[in-house]
Amino acid sequence: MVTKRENPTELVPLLRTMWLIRAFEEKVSALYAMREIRGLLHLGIGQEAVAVGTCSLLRTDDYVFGGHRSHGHAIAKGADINRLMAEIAGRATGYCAGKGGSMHIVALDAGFVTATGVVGGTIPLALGAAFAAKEKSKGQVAVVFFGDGAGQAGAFHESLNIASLWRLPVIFVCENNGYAEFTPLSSHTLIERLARHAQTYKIPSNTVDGNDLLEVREAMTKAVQHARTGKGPAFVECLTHRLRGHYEGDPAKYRELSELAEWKEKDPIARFTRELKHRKVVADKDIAAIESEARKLTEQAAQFALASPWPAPGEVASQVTA
Amino acid sequence: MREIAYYEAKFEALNEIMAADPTVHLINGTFLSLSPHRHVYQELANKYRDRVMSPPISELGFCGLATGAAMAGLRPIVDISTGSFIFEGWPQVANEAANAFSMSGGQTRVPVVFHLFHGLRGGGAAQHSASPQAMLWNNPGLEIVLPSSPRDVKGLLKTAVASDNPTIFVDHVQLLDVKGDVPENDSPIPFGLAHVKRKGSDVTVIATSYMVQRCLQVAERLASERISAEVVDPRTLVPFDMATLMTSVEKTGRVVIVDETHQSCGVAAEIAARIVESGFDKLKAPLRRVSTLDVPVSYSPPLEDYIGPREDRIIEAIRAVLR
Amino acid sequence: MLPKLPRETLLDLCRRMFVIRHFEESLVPLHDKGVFGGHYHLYIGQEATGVPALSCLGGDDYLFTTHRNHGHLLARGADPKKLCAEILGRVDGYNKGKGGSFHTVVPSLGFLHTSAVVAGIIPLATGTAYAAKALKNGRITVCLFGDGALEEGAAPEALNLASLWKLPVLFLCENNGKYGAGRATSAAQSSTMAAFPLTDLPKAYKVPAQQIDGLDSGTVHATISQAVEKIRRGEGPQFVEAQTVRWPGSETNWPSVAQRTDSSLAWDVSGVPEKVREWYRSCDPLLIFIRELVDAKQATKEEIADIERKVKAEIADAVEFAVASPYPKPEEAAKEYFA
Amino acid sequence: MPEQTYLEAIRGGLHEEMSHDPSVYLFGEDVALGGPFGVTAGLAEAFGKNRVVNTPISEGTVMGLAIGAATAGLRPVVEIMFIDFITLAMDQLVNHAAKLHYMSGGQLKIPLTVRVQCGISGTMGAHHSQSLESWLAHVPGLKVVMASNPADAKGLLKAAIRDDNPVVFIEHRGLYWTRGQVPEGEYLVPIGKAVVAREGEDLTIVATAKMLAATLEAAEELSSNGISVEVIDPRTLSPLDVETIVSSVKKTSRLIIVHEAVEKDGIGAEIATQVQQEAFYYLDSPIARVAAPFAPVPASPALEKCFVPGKTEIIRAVRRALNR
Repeated sequence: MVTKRENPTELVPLLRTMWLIRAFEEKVSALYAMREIRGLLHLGIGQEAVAVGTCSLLRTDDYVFGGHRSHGHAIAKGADINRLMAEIAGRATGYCAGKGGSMHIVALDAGFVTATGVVGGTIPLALGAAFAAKEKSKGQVAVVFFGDGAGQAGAFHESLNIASLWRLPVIFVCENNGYAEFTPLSSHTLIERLARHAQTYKIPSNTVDGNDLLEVREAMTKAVQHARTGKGPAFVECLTHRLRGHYEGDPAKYRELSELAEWKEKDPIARFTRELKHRKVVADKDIAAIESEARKLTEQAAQFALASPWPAPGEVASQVTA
Repeated sequence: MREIAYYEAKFEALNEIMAADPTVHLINGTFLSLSPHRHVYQELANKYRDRVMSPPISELGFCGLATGAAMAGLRPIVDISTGSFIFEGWPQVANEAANAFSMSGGQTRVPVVFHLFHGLRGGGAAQHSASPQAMLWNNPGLEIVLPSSPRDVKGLLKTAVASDNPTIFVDHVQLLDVKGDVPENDSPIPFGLAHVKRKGSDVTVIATSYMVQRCLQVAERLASERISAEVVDPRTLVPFDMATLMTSVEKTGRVVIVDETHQSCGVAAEIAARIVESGFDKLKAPLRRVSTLDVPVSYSPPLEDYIGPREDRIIEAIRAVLR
Repeated sequence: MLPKLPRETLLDLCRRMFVIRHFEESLVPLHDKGVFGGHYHLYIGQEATGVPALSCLGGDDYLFTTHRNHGHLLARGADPKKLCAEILGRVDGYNKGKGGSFHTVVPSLGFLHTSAVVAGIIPLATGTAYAAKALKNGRITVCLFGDGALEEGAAPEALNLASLWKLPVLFLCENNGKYGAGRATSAAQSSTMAAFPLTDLPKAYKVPAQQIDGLDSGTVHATISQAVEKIRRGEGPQFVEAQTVRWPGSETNWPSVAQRTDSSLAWDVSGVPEKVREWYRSCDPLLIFIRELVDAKQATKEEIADIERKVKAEIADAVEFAVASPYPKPEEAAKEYFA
Repeated sequence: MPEQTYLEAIRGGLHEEMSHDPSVYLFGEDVALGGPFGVTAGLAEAFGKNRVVNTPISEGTVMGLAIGAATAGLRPVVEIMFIDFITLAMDQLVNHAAKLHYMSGGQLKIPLTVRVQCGISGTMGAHHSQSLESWLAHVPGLKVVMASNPADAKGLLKAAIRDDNPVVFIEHRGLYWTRGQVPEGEYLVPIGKAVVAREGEDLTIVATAKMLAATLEAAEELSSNGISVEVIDPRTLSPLDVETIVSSVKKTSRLIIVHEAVEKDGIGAEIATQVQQEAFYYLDSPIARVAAPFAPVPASPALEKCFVPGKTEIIRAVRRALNR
């Protein structure tokens, strides 16, 4: 789609961030395969356009909340990838000193408040940050990313209701990747579009192609403006797909290969690259440079992480209470 | 005797239960977490398509659904899977299922089984490693079962499904590959019967769930130092078999309790308090407990290893009570 | 309008409405005198919903209700003696004093569990419906709750499951907030619910839903009997929101009776205290029903007064029975927590 | 020092903290209307409905909202009403509030106070009468306090609000209308400190919340029979001030723990276990617990009355421990 009114020079950094997320997660995956990283990992490869399309419109002091699949959200919000990688690897230099791990990223310096291992768990939290933002009157907004699986959780509904009643500056970003863990959405609800719930609670909503960065940006621009100008919450549903299993090591037998191939065709990075090339904003050599730069940075992040010390056992009982 | 793995014994039980009783329905999950043995469950799901349900991520909704179904004549087994998620369904488990029989003056029976995996599983961090059984023990109306061997999981699961009460079936991922003797056609194991897993004379080690396996290894090691540890597994917290425990305590006079719930108000605290209350005169030394430290479960591998009831902490506690 | 039912049935509905009204009005002085303590919630003002609605059910069907349950139990034919004894915590109560006003359970009438946690029963009701479907026993479940219950996450979770699995359950939401204290009338349901009308919630899940006047017994009966029929045919869940106007006696912290009901009020409310007069004149479902019976020549005023007299005597007996019933033995407190 | 009810002392504490710190906000069902017992009456008028916020009946989400607001710089106080309803907020409280500080490696702070009222008063049955403090004391990352008198109610509440951690402030509904001296103005009771409520020589009793009064009555009666009982109110259940209890037991050699929650895995189990470990060789008799039976709370007043331990049960336990 060539009709988007975006300034070409602003577009290149977006491609860079998408590549940084992709390279980062592929590195995480490789380290996991080598048993350098343990635990339960959920990768968002294939969903980068949602993270980048949203976070590129936010200020550092806006609050972002994620879920269990949130490496990309944190990077897009500006988290330091060295500390992020170290955290996922459980090292002392990680953002959370090894206490949080992949599912519990916190990067306060970047305004990434917290992620959660409980599906839908951060949706109410984002409401609270939005409430505080409203009271502080500095035009901050809160954004919460969650998957389609969270749409069937009670907390999601309670949150939509309260956000609407209190006109909180919160943007609900539903990454509808079609699968709640191992189950297609259609087995979990008769509703095809989760934005339907926003209508019930009188929240303006939009469903977009989540693999089209510019379409995501366009919808988010409106949503962020709506929230920032005190008009209350907004809801954006992004239709996307994770190209990996639910977790690293998931054989994903529930998914047809043809479905996967179809989505690979819609890879958000490839699509955006084609778009930029079409607009003659970048040439092949620029693209190659962006990718290799991303790989270099993530390689360094991996080295930093693996060279970092483990947390000392004595740290285990620290920071239980402030 | 026949030796099989824990997960195989569990599936034998589920298979036999499903075949024997058409009112048993399985709701949610896989009963095997993300382990490589998940395919076993698929066979069951294929065999009983109408009785194996896969609900949305609505713990509150499906814990309640199963409770209601139990009130109306089914015997559902709900897989909450990761124990931490029981907190989402908590109102239905703790407020509704647990109280219904008593509040109705004994009229409404709730034969539902809530199955969950507890404990340190390797990288589960703070939101996938809960051991909620201690909190549930403070909640009258729930039976609580903690198997530790292939034979126990099979026998106890059958009793849990047959029970007319809501039962919390607390499992541990680390047990799935443990092998043990399971006789063909073995009978269900009644609740409220502790089991002496290893005979000994110097010290009584009371252990639950996966910690039974760890304590058996520790006991083996200590045997070479001529320390004879008796390992006793209560198997069910509700009902609780105090008599078997006290027989062992009377013999040894020294007690270590090893359990994976957090220390404060944990399972070990209650067992300790009871022994101190009713068997104080038999104790030759202060009783010791080895529990998970009172911190949220850490992600980083060395931190996670550190907070659990490690082998060295168990050994140290045993030496302390023997001094 | 009256339900299209034979005269005997209409008179029976009338009797049941009287039972609820006089039973509950008798509870208030008992509580005021300290004969029983604790919170309790009355159904007065909603009789024209519960009585005709529950008359559409079969004897085997399941019902779930909440803290506001007396009316449902009595509409279904519960014994006022045993219900009153339960509310008073006596050994002859339905639950032997263990449940009380909040948790009265009568399995023989289909009430398996009554919860005082708002919305606690909604998932449970989907559960009995699930069981009935699995066992193919033809039973349906009716889940009775107030408008506030829809604010809890359990409600949408359960609506989704019921819809997804086509469970035989009727969600009957009794919205007693219409024109009530602190409730807006048009812009929104209330300061605590953004969804408006409330039926948007079930509709989102593709659960057929309708809003009806809960003061109109004929509409209630027609709507519920159709809904029940569809559910029995296997069409899955149905949702009905019945709107009533809140009884003024419930607007204080503890219920209070400014006016004891008498069937004569159907034609003359001049003796009713002014501040509550309007409610008795135009919103009292029992009085509306009586007027309709007489206007339709289904009963004379005298026949109605006769029914009321018998009911009053029955309730007086019930209260006497309950007050005379002993408390349970203390040691029972630690028993029966397991089957 | 003015005399106030427990309820007024809580309201006073809230009022002072809201005046003292503009980031203190109150959330809960009907809090702007005063709540079911009038604890928050007048606060909305004093501080506006922006800071005294009525919420829908959505305990889980309201708890999460407050946690989120705490991460973003507010100091919220959430009222969950009956502690029984905390079941509806368990996920947010246990999986989030208690863990965010730790999981984030100390980056996040959750200065949150959760107000709940517990206990048996007025035949409300099994959904409105429980004492669930040991659930919460079992969760690392939560602090749990319970006040037994008006002065402590005020002092502990103010300390809870100023604490940078999630603190569950458990009120006993049965104490709401009891009276006592309450210091005016800046009065803080430190979290984590027990208090010796009565000194004695022969035996130590640890009692919480409403059980303290019953225990003091029992102690008074026993003293006329020549039995001298030391009574300790832990005030904070997590972190528990076990030192104060242990040093008392080292003096008296005997310990009884009294609480209204069911005995199994209650706070009494934890105290007993810690004390036997620290003071085993000082103990002259088994540690005993006096607590509610292992059953849901019955509704009937007759059953309810015998469900709660009282003076008689306490005296019986003391006599058994002393063999006299």
